[in-house]
Amino acid sequence: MLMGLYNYWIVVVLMMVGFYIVIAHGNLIKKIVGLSIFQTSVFIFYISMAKVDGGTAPILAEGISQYSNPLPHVLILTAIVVGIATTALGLALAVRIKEAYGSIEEEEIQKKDNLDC
Amino acid sequence: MLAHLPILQVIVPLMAAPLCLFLTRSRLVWLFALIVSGLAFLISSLLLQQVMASGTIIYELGGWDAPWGIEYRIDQLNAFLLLIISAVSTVVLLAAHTSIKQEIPADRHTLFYILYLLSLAGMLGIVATGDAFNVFVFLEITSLSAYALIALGKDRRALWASYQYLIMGTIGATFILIGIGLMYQMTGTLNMYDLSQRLPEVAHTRTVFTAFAFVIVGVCLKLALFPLHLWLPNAYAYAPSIVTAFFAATATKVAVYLLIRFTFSVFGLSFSFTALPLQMLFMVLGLLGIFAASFAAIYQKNVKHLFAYSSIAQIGYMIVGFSVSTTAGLMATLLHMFNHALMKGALFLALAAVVYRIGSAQLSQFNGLGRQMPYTMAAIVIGGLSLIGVPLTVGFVSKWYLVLATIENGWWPVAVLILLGSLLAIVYVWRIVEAAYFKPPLAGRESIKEAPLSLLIPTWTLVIANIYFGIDTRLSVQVAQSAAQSLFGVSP
Amino acid sequence: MKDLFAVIMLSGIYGLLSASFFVAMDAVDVAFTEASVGAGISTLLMLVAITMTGRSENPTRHKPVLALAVVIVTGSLLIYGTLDMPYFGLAQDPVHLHVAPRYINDSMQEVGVPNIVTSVLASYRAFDTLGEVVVIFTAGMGVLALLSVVRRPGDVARDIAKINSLNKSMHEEHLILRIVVKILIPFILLFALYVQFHGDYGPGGGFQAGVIFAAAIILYAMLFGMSTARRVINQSFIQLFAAIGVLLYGSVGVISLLNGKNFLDYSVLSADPVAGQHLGILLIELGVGFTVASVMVIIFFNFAGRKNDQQNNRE
Amino acid sequence: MDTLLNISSALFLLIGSFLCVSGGVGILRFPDFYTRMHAVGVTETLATAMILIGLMLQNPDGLVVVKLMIILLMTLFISPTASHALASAAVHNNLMPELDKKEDNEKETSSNP
Repeated sequence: MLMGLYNYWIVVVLMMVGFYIVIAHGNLIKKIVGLSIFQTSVFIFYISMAKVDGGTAPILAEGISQYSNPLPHVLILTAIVVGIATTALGLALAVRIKEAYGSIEEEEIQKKDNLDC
Repeated sequence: MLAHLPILQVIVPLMAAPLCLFLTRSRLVWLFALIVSGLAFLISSLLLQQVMASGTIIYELGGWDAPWGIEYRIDQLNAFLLLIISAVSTVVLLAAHTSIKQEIPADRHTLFYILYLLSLAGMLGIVATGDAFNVFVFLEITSLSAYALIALGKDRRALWASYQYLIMGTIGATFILIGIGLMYQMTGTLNMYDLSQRLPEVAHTRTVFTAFAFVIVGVCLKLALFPLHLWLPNAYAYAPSIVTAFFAATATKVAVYLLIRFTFSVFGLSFSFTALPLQMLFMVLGLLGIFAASFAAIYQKNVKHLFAYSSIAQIGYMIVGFSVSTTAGLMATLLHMFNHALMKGALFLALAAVVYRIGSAQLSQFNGLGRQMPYTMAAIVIGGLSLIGVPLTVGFVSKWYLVLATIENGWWPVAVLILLGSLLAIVYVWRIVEAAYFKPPLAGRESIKEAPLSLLIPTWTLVIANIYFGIDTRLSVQVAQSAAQSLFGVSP
Repeated sequence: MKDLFAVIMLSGIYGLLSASFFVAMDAVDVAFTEASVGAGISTLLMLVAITMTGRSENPTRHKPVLALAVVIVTGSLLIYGTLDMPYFGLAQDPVHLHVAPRYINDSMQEVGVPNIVTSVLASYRAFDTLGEVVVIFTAGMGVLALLSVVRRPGDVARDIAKINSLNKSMHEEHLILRIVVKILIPFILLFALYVQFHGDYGPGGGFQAGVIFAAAIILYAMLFGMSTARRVINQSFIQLFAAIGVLLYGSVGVISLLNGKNFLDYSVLSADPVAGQHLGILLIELGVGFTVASVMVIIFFNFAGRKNDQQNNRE
Repeated sequence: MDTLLNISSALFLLIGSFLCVSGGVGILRFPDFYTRMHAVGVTETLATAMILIGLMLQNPDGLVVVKLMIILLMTLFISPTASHALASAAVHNNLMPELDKKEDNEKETSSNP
């Protein structure tokens, strides 16, 4: 069981590291870094389930009969693009927030918001 | 062309969005977007007709058959949702030109319409598709355009609200992605119908259980179900009024749709409600949501905030109906989705008109508006009555069916609590009425005029729909009933 | 880590490492993308962002107990879920038995492209890819809506002044860098084209090519200044280009509609269905490449333009 | 012939890996930024070249050699340029080499007994 599942456990640990950064840290840029780590770990999860022992990359060639599963690769290609799109938008928001509030720390922004109300 | 309706539904707004970049004049873009949205509405009504007449429509994209390619699968539920979304979008767009002229800088107008059309296309795509991964892709189209649209709000708090929404939304989407991955791992397929065929074989495994949990939590984040609702009030309050009207009326409905689709169609009724104490959990969360959000709404100073909290409460009603998990309960939920779209659309459009005239949605600024903007305030009052659930409005219809469903199931206390929740709605609606009708106008405010017709017409369209569907319930009830029955596998 | 610069560099390294992991897992296409995105573009964007937001993080005072609890609950739920998972790497796993075998066995006859990932991406699941292009387009429009600055009348004059001073100082500042980059850029562009059109046979395709193409332009903009880059690449032109990419993709689908087939059914494009598939894949990959390249450039230009604008305001 | 190729390829690869490791040791052990960069910058270029040559010998005919040649050419261009850019950025930000600092300190201490 240890040998059969260890990679998933590594993925879970990575995912949780990213997830923790997102929810525990107050810095907006760092949150986005955490988010991208979180997403990348999910990508690793998909890719590792596509692997077949002894298989090769899914590009058809002579004399090879065992290929890894191409479908998760396709899904993850799409997901990577979605990830970078989110990152770009999040960073743009962070830049605007810095301009508007003069800070990118969650606590300070909350404080200023409470003053506004 | 009739055979291609399902794909046209999504592809028309999707392709129209980049085309907007070629039209530079704001008015031209608006007209174009309006026509496109109207077309989408036309298509969706044709689709609904087709589905009601001849049952589920299946459309295979790229000509590849189902589990290999992506398929669109339109049944009564999808068609109903498509109709709601495209109808609300069209009416809201009608008002958009006047309202955004004031709220968004001129050089962003084209971008606004592009993002609007993209999010419309995204929602239609989520609802129409029959492929689990495709849901994720279109979910992200909707969310990304939503973040940008919300950030277009004037107030700097709009930026912060949008950022919080981005973080929560992305976590939710990633959870859904994990859930889809786990399901795929156990079954080897991504097609929803195929999944529903293959999941029962592996239903006892812990992996499927985890997949279910992740999908549900992810969807609930998007749904803003209590206690995961924290992003919603600010996002709705600081977004441009038009955006609020559009999202309040549609976005949460899409999330409820996903919840229903995954629990009923993909995982199957027997799994969904036996694997977890889901019925109890959703009922308690729904009721808590109704009360917590209604109480919060009572104490809000900003009317947009107030209605945003009331939206969370209304989501609570939908979830209670869902948790009853009988045909009647589900039907009440579907009806409430339709009706809530109508009333929240009307209310937020009326608010857009108020903001257009007085530049603020603070409750303290509403004093005396009843005499100065009689039609707008009348719209708010009727919308509010509908929220409370007064007879002859749509709110009454759905609450009636909801109470019936709970009683039928023997849940007397729940029915009583639902009625109590409506009483709370009376309190917060009354606060607006009191300010608008029983307080003298603020000093220096005597010259406020009624909102322009371009805002009043769309608002009143929705208000009249509120009353019409409150009296003549044949269409909505019939569709909701057949959709609910088809989900339970009962042939109507 | 309180220094965000270090954090971002490390996350870039994480991206590169996961790319090499993907190679080890046979996912060459994904690795290519992750290397260009995770280690390239996203690191770059984050670096640009911290030049505007400041590079240090405030120390946190409160103990994030709640966050830790949420993470532990989620993590243990996932671990619990893994217990019943099919073992890693076995060929009998359900993933490899359903849908996937058809792609591996029949895609050569049905689509005629050796790279299975490309044939699934661009033909079987082409609609997902259309969605992906639209996501990128949405991000570009979103960044435009958030960051684009209105160019004031004085800006053009300032640009010209900057270019002149740059031309004078050309041989003093960054001489080596500028010359090497000038030599390299044509090769990078050539490589992008290779990746674009070789995607059928090897790893690569429109997305990766678009990113590489954009990287060349961004490199140019970084070394020769935004003012010069703006003269080379017209902003509104590149926006139209992003739209053209999506429209090209979509119109391939519409052509199939008009010919009475389902959306994105490429077999109508040519008399021979397999040749039609080939042509369709070529066209849509081109659309993807257009959109991705121009959106990446749009995003970078708007970030950098915003920064210039801030500097000008301070002056 | 094959064994000869294999042995020489292995030799090249080994040298390359050794250089990589020594560069890595250098980055940890050297005292300041410039010397560390020197350690990596110098060894890395050679190490990549060695490894690439080793790989070429593994598969001496065919398209692979051409591709590897192109990669080699590119690294020969890019790696020194990158080192240069890094170093000049450090100079630009007034980062003093450690040795200069020491001498300065000594001068100061000797002038104030």
